[in-house]
Amino acid sequence: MKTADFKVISHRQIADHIFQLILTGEEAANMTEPGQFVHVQIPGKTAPLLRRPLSIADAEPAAKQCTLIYRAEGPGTKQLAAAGEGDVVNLLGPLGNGFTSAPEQDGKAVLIGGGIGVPPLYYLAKRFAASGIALDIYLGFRTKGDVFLQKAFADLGQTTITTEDGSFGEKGYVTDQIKALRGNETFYACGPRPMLRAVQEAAESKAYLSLEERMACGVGACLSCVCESARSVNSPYVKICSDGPVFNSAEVKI
Amino acid sequence: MKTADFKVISHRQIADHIFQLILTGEEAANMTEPGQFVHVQIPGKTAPLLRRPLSIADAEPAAKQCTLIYRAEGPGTKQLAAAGEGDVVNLLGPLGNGFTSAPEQDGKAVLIGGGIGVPPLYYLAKRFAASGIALDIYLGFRTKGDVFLQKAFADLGQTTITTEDGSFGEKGYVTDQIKALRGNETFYACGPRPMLRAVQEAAESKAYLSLEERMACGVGACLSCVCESARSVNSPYVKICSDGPVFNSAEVKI
Amino acid sequence: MTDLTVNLPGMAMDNPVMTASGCFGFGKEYSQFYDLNTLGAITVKAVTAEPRSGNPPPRTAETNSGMLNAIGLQNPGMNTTVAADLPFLEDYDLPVLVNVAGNQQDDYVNVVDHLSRQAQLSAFELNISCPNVSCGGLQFGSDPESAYKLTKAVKNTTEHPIYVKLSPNVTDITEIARAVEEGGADGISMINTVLGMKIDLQSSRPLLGNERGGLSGPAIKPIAVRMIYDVSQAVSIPIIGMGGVASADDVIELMLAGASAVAVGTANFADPYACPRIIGDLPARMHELGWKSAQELTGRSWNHCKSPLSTLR
Amino acid sequence: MTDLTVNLPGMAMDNPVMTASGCFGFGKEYSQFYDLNTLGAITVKAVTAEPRSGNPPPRTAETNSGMLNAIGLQNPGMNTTVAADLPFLEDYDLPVLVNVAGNQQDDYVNVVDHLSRQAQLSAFELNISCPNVSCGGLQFGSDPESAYKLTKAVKNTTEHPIYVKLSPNVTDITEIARAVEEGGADGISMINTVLGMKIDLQSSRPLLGNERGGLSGPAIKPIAVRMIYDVSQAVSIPIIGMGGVASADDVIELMLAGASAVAVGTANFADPYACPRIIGDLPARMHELGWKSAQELTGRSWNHCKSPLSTLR
Ligand SMILES: Cc1cc2nc3c(=O)[nH]c(=O)nc-3n(C[C@H](O)[C@H](O)[C@H](O)COP(=O)(O)OP(=O)(O)OC[C@H]3O[C@@H](n4cnc5c(N)ncnc54)[C@H](O)[C@@H]3O)c2cc1C
Ligand SMILES: Cc1cc2nc3c(=O)[nH]c(=O)nc-3n(C[C@H](O)[C@H](O)[C@H](O)COP(=O)(O)OP(=O)(O)OC[C@H]3O[C@@H](n4cnc5c(N)ncnc54)[C@H](O)[C@@H]3O)c2cc1C
Ligand SMILES: Cc1cc2nc3c(=O)[nH]c(=O)nc-3n(C[C@H](O)[C@H](O)[C@H](O)COP(=O)(O)O)c2cc1C
Ligand SMILES: Cc1cc2nc3c(=O)[nH]c(=O)nc-3n(C[C@H](O)[C@H](O)[C@H](O)COP(=O)(O)O)c2cc1C
Ligand code: FES
Ligand code: FES
Repeated sequence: MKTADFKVISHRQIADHIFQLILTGEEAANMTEPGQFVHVQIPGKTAPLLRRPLSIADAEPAAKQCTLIYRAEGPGTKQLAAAGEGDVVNLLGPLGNGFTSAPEQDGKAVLIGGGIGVPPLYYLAKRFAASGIALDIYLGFRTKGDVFLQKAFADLGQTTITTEDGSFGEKGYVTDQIKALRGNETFYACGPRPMLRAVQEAAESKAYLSLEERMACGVGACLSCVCESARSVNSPYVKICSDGPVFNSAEVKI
Repeated sequence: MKTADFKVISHRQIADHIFQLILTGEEAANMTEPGQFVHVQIPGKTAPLLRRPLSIADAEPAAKQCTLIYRAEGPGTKQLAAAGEGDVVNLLGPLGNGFTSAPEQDGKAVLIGGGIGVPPLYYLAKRFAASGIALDIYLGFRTKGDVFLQKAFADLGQTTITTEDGSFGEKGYVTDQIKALRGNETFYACGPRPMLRAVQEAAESKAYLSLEERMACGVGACLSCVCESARSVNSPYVKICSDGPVFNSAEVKI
Repeated sequence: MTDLTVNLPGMAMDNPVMTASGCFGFGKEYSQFYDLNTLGAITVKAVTAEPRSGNPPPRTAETNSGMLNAIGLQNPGMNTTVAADLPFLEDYDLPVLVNVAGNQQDDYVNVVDHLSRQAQLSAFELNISCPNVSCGGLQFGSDPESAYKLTKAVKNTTEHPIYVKLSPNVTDITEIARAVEEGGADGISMINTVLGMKIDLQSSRPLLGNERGGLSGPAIKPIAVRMIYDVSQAVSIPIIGMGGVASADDVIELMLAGASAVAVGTANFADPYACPRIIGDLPARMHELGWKSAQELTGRSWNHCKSPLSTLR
Repeated sequence: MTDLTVNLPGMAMDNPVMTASGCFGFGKEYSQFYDLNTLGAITVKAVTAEPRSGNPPPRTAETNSGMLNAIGLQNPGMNTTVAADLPFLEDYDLPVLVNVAGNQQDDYVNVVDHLSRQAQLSAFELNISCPNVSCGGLQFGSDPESAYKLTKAVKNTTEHPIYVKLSPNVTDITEIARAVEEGGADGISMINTVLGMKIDLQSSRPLLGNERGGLSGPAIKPIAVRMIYDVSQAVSIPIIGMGGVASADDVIELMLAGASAVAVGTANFADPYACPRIIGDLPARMHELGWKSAQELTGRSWNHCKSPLSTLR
């Protein structure tokens, strides 16, 4: 784990406010675990004080490349969006624990992503697909203009898109779609809290959830990024940055 | 007086830490008075809070161009040094009162500049030379690497360069050179306080001094940039940004 | 249509944005940039009974997202102010808040008494919080008893509404706020600058002529928000909020915290058009956040009404 | 050769740069980045007698050149700390300052008594200034009498040197400093965070789970410099300075103000290598400014010795 400079290979907008940033750097060789994240120093003459946590959306460790997909919303991510080809971006990472468990033998992997929670699932889907694991993918967005990566996911497994206003794919929430499922599935989810809560209920313990919280250090030292623990042994909280961001659904109260 | 965007035409280093920035913008049409300054918004994704005051080193109002020459020293000017051709720089100005008085009939203009006080004298020298006013120019620097504009000045009048270590031109201080002068000269000086004090003593009232002080507003509203007044009518202080930066030597206690 | 009007004692404002004392002179300089009637109101530089020469330069220093100033209340005294500075504002149709400073109670009473006859004046702001003068001012800002007495004495002197400007450099600002409310204050201005210092590494001496200075600008906004949040719940008189405001979002944040109007200081220096820009941006930003009027913003962070957006969604 | 060593009670430091409590855990996380022996010293996260769960998230928010935190002293309590966290530091050869917090005097005495037997420990830092807990801590930091008593009681409990960590959220910090000196403190740490708040415009509610938080980072450096300048002239015990330090220049500035050593907090988050980078930059920067040893920096902004550069030039 260290900080390292990466170079922008490509940076383009792929949906409303959503940018795809492809970077190259030696440290990408260690980005082997889907679900991990990097802590991004916003480039620019005067960077904001804190780094921004972004999931590794895709990586080619051998080619020393990685992809981040983010929503340019606040001052930091908006400033990041101005980085051009050849610019340098400093990353701290890869950080945290990703999706380390595969579905049980013959089990199906159900990937559930909401909005800006979709990116880390892509790297996971690619891995599962490469290992021959059957995939059902459910991706929820607000409206048509927000949808991204749908083709890339469709290449890897059965993909269902929902939009809240029905302007693309199924109308409604992604969680409506999974209610019917009960069986040999293992759930892998990333997205807004209400979505994760619905998955937690639907899936009981066979679910892995990727959580978000505001971070400072990103490495477990400052206790900023806690989530209530469901097991509460030593501490009532787990640290999302270093114990997570991916947790077994039974471990956390969300 | 307003704020206006200018475009960088050229930006290059002309001596140790010294940069020459040539800008174009409509507002340059109003830069007709040598000795005025502009309040520069440092360009960059996150600008420092305050603008930086820089003298107008040269201007071509008809061509809508102006030149700033500055020393990249602190964080603001260092960030300014990164501006490239085509970049936009926002200027507030032209501000203040410049060198508005010509020498008496048949009198000589003695221009005395020290270090980073040299730039505004260039625009003045050009004006005087164009009006056929005889010029004696004394420019003092620390060492050879600091010297700039010597050729440009030499084209306009008799130019003497001094360096403290004697590595270029005469050894010593610029003020040593002017001690001998007494006669029909009017002094125009810009540079460090000790230099201005020496000019003030040497020249009595026939001197115009350009002063510097830390500024916030640049327009006379905040009372940051005061200098003790020698006349003290209403207030014990004059405001360098709006009463100056050029003062008759008899007006200020420095 | 977003309704920007706010009503404070003595000041019916077209919009909630005004200038902060000491950062805008008497308006003359900035009138070169835009029509001052655009402003919700104007607060002028501190006036004292006698002329004050202020502190030796340097008087300002830049810090991270902030600046230090140690002007030290330089002003030509109330007589000259009345004769030379205030008349300029006659041509404008906007509320004028006159900032008053002094060493002792009588000084404040004197100035207020003297200026009360001025037609241009809408209300007084008692500066009991200037960190840049060795004597006077600040002790009123840190001792509830003297703050109470001063407010009361001034209230007895004038019919004009009185705003008291509080210092953030205290252990419990709500205590002082309650004291001035009890003393009869019609409103509170907060916050004045935070005491700070910068050392010049070349000389290894404090950079400012006065050594210590007052910190202002975006760096102090979180301090202002916290104090406005606390004070607005402790008193029932309106608050003019200030401290680091540079955008429409900042105005909304200070009003949600509890301010009824907001003053802009340091931001004028970087952008002389800061106030009209902020006023121009407000309606669209409020609309985006679901607010219909400026008045409904005040104190909504603590009064437990739902925000319009959380109701909509 | 620039001499970086400094000597503080209980802490012989190879260089004046240490970590600030709560920003560096117990060092384990940052030991993945560099050898902790590079540090002048390490201050660990606050320890309380009983486990503390801390505040609900969100616990941090970014502000202009600063951040707010409301961690709320989350820690597993002294027993677990002794068993699980402190032993990690056995492998290192550097002074360890243990930050102690509590609700009442007995809590502090308890923890200090319990931890005094730990070999890794060099000194205690009494946190009487945490703004993020509803009860305890802060009242000791704002009342000279209780600060004095607490310091005295703890001094009677242990042989280890005691540093008392002061809050900036007071009217007169020199008063508290004098009280803890009188109570027997061996040193002072300052400043803890400045009370602040941020409001989330979307929800119109305070952004932090605990509403208010502590402001740290470059935004507060001028406040720290001013307070260190004042306190170092009011007491004769050494000061560990902190507040916004992110560069060698900042270290020099806080030492010139009056600090004998300097702690780095928030800067670790942006750059996990902040401390070794600063330590690495110090000698060259000190040389450039004409300083030969770190110890001669302390208080030179006010002790009227000429700075080396002004003598040289
Ligand atoms: C482990 C993890 C992985 C993430 N992966 C992605 C991703 O792949 N793509 C993506 O678009 N977003 C992702 N996020 C959310 C992303 O970090 C925030 O949207 C981003 O930090 C907001 O920064 P800003 O500059 O736009 O906003 P600002 O308002 O400028 O942010 C201010 C501060 O708040 C923090 N913050 C604001 N919103 C969030 C948030 N939702 N979560 C965490 N911190 C926040 C910022 O990090 C910063 O410290 C992830 C968050 C975490 C914790
Ligand atoms: C009327 C006037 C004209 C000037 N003309 C020139 C010029 O033509 N070329 C040139 O190189 N310099 C000139 N200066 C000085 C120049 O403004 C400063 O060198 C510059 O502001 C330093 O900024 P910084 O970012 O390098 O330093 P920083 O240390 O980042 O500056 C911090 C703050 O201090 C102020 N400051 C620091 N040094 C000075 C100084 N010497 N004078 C005024 N303010 C200062 C800055 O404006 C800023 O507000 C002029 C100053 C004035 C007042
Ligand atoms: C240069 C300067 C001068 C000031 N002069 C005064 C003053 O005369 N009276 C006063 O009450 N406040 C004065 N203040 C404080 C401001 O009115 C305001 O309270 C403070 O700067 C915080 O707002 P800001 O961050 O928007 O600047 C001054 C501030 C600055 C920066
Ligand atoms: C996330 C965080 C946690 C902190 N926890 C503690 C703590 O447990 N005990 C303490 O005395 N100070 C704590 N502090 C305060 C710091 O030690 C330091 O005094 C303050 O942050 C100023 O320094 P900085 O600007 O370098 O961060 C904490 C600060 C931060 C940012
Ligand atoms: S962000 Fe610091 S502990 Fe997680
Ligand atoms: S800089 Fe504001 S009065 Fe001159």
